[in-house]
Amino acid sequence: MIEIAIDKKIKTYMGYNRLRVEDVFPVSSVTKVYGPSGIGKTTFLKIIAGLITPDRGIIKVAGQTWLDTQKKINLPPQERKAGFVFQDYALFPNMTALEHLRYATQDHQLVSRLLRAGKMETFAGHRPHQLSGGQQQRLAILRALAQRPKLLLMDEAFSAMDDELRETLITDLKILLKEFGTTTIIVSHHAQETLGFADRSLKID
Amino acid sequence: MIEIAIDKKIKTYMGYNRLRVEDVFPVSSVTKVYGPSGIGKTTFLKIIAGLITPDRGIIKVAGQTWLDTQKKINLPPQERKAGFVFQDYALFPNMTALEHLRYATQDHQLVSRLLRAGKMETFAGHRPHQLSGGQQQRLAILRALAQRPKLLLMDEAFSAMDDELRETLITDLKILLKEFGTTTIIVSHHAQETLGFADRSLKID
Amino acid sequence: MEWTPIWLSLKLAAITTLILLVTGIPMAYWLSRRGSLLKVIIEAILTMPLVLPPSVLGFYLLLSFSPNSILGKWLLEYFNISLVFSFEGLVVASVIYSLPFMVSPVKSALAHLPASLAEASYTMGKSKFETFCRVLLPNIKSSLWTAVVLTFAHTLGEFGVVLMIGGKLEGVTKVASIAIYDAVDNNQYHEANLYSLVLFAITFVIVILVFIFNRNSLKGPLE
Amino acid sequence: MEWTPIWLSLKLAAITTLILLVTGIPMAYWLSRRGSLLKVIIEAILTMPLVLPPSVLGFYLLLSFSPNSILGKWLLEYFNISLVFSFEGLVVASVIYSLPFMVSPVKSALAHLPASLAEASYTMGKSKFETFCRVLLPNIKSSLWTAVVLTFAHTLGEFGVVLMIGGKLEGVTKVASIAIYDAVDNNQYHEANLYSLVLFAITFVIVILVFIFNRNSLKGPLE
Amino acid sequence: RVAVAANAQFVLRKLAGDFRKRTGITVEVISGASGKLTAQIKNGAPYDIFLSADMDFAQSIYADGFALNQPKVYALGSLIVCSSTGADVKNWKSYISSKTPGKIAIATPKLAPYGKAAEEALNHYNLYQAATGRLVFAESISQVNTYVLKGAVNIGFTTQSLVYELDPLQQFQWQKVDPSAYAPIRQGAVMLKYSKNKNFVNNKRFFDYLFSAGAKAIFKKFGYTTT
Ligand SMILES: Nc1ncnc2c1ncn2[C@@H]1O[C@H](COP(=O)(O)OP(=O)(O)OP(=O)(O)O)[C@@H](O)[C@H]1O
Ligand SMILES: Nc1ncnc2c1ncn2[C@@H]1O[C@H](COP(=O)(O)OP(=O)(O)OP(=O)(O)O)[C@@H](O)[C@H]1O
Ligand SMILES: [Mg+2]
Ligand SMILES: [Mg+2]
Repeated sequence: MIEIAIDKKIKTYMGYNRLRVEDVFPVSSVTKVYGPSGIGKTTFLKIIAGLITPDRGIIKVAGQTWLDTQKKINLPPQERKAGFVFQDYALFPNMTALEHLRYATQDHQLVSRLLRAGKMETFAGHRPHQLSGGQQQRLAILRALAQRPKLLLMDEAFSAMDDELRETLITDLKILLKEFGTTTIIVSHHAQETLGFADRSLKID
Repeated sequence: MIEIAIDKKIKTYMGYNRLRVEDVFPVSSVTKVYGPSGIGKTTFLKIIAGLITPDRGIIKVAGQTWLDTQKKINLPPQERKAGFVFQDYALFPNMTALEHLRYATQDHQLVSRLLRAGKMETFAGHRPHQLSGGQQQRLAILRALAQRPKLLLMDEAFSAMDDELRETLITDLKILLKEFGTTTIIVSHHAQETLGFADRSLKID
Repeated sequence: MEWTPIWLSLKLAAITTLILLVTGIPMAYWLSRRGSLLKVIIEAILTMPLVLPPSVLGFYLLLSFSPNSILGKWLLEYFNISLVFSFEGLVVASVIYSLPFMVSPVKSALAHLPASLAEASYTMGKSKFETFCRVLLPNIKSSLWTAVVLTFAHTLGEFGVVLMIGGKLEGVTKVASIAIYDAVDNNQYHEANLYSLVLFAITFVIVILVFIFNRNSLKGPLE
Repeated sequence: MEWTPIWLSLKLAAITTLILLVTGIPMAYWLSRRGSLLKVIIEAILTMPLVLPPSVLGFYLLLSFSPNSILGKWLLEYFNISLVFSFEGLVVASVIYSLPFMVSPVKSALAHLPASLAEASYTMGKSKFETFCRVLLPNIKSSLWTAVVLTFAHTLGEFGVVLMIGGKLEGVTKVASIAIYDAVDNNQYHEANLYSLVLFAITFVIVILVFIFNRNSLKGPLE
Repeated sequence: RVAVAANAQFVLRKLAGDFRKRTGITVEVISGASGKLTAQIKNGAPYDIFLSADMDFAQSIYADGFALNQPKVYALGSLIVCSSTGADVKNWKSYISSKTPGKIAIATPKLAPYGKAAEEALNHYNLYQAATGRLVFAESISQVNTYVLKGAVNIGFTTQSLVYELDPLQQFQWQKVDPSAYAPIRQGAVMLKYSKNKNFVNNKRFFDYLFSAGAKAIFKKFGYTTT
């Protein structure tokens, strides 16, 4: 079970905006997060992963406290090891697709399974700039999964895929996520995108 | 009227793929281009803009020949001036949103109109890394429009926006595109995304 | 201690840096575009002056600029310019010697920029030149300033080349580095320390200002 | 012409470059992270040795390393190391003198990298060190090679500092740059040319190889 | 403008001062290694008079047609052994032969006449063998001075004129080397072709002054012998 309660002022050019979220995410659930553009969805995911520190808040994952601003606990991202699919992918320009996965895990069998699930076998030797948008996005998802994360944070992770590709990928993902016992939080704009994937939802505004 | 007939071998790590497209796009039309991920949609748009040269082909825009591989005509991108919304935005890290638009046009009135249409007024002073994903995407669209292009090429230009935002933006876009007499080609994965925007479609495979 | 050598040094360093900004940056741009092996060779050649001890480089420059040489004679006859024992000569020599410090860092930084930045600008109808000035250069500001600081400092400290083709002419080619060297040579350690300190202080202030200016132009975090 | 000076020079340049790779790159990383004004000041101080004429820098190093000085005495007593008139001394001096050529370009390149690369690696549980080695450094390869080439070439050509604290000991501190200088000063131009050519040829080949290697690691276009 | 070998620059400044008192003419002194100055003169350096540290460089300038006159000896230098670290320079020969660890600085024999003289002196007393391994070669006589004065070496061979340039507070011991142990260090002067361009009369006056009784007195005062 993952408990989150955070509060952060977001500076914009014209004053401040307040990002306030409180929720409890059951183990192995897939939660869809939505809300208007620029409200702070990406910021929310980054706070969970430990990349941004909120002004106030508590994050507890499976009994372990990741963040407690009052008790001054703040685990660094390395100890949280949340799988993160960045909105802009954040792939490593120097690595081929295969090297991305090998960087995340030593498990060669998992690597081949992931490549197959993402239909990326033939692109294993490509660097990010040699991949199409959709291929890059799939690689970002596979990389996040490769570390068998307890918590998977996906930021608009299906936006560059067509319906068919997404649906087959989701089928494979669900198997993997169940196997790993991963709790997933996915930011998505399109209702349709997470159909058959998310089992709960959270609105930020 | 825009006539396009191109043929290009796309190198993949495991041999070659053939990208072949032939179509005629009426003036002021909005054509949706779709097809599986990695098939060459982005490549197709870049060929039209003059950023990639095909092995063989002809591109004629409003009577002017942009490309004719047989006659060795190949206008550089600067002379084609196609408005291009890149799949990864390709925003300039050094410029604020306002500076992006000012870089594209001297017309201050148009700039304010665009900022308003994209709901970006309050973010005019932000640099790309200070913008959310959806804000960046809107800025990329506004920048492409700012030069009053005869031809607008949009690569997944609405993927980071929610339905509501997209619909209001499309309403404003249509007015501008009609005013400029722009012919639009938009790559999109989601049928819903271009609803009420595209009036014809082209499948690549 | 006299101020003329310090002033001459600063002038020399400033002019050299300026010339290298104007010539070295286009060169860096050209070298950063993919090209034939020729570019690699040219880049290697630019680095070669560094390999020679400065006074030896100065000696070869002296031979090629001297009125006895073809080049020297030609310059003298047609332009009435002498590059030996003149301030102009020091500038030319410093430019040759410091060239790689301007070109290399800028070139590498340009090579690291994503191609899509320039492409986006081209589709907006912007020329290569305008794209370079308004999109590419501003995005490698930090490397640019680094190059400027290295070039400037290196020219200030330059001594062997300058000594050889300049010859310590009071107010013309006797720059601060030579004055310091002379002072040490003459056992006038106090004077040498004084010169060094002044040169340090001035450069330190310039460099700090450049770095602070540069730092503020770097990206900030979300907070 | 003898080969010992050439060999010594190459050894000195290689060792200096190696030491600077090991020490300069972490320093560049540290400087590239945002920080207090202190970092700016430290960076400026690193640049300062450049501003002095090398032989004067050599003079100050001589003062601080000589067996009369506190540092020199201490080194001699506790480690039995003398940094004057020894190869070790040349290495220390070259490291100090060439430091900015290694640190500055690498630092700037690191500053230009998007923050998201490191962030992505951190969320994968990778330490800062592993992230730096496997993600950040490989993505600034071009700047890294530039820094290596500049440092190497600059150390080869170094002469003033080496002359001052080296003492021209055959096979110990008489490096190629000094041999060339002596030859020129002694009117043995033929010998000087020979040395210069050999030094050129060797460095040219090394630099070309580095550049070709580096070029192939750069991104290719769609074609 | 007078170009002068580094070892004689101090005395030349004194001479220039004296000359100015007598005639009101200012002399610009440019010092450097003789070899470097020679290369510069042959490539168009704007110098009027050249005072070399030996005869060879002056001779080569004359031979290549850059001088107006045969080189004339303006002074003979004398070699001293000195130390600022308290070494026993009075008995420098036994100091060297006893193989105590301290370093010994001499100027590079190939480049500097004082270095050559020092080498000759060491050979004369059969000390060269004992000194090898402790010998440190300086670029010029000035650098020997720096090494000695800053204690980087224990003893050094340099020009006697150094003694008269020193700060009196400096701890310093010196001992003349017997002139019979080395060939005389003859320093030659030439008037350069360039001097005809401007102020030839003044240039000539200074050149003649160098050989006058007044100048000789000053040379003597700074440890040179004159002919
Ligand atoms: N470095 C920064 N400096 C200032 N403001 C910033 C910075 N980064 C983000 N912001 C602002 O913070 C707000 C929240 O951004 P965030 O990326 O979390 O939005 P989002 O909900 O993910 O939006 P989208 O759906 O468009 O991706 C935005 O309004 C953005 O402009
Ligand atoms: N530099 C390159 N080197 C080799 N192959 C490349 C390079 N760039 C792209 N490709 C390949 O070319 C193919 C077409 O890419 P393109 O980006 O045009 O696809 P796309 O139709 O836009 O896909 P998506 O919908 O995923 O964005 C892809 O399979 C990609 O792997
Ligand atoms: Mg977002
Ligand atoms: Mg695409």
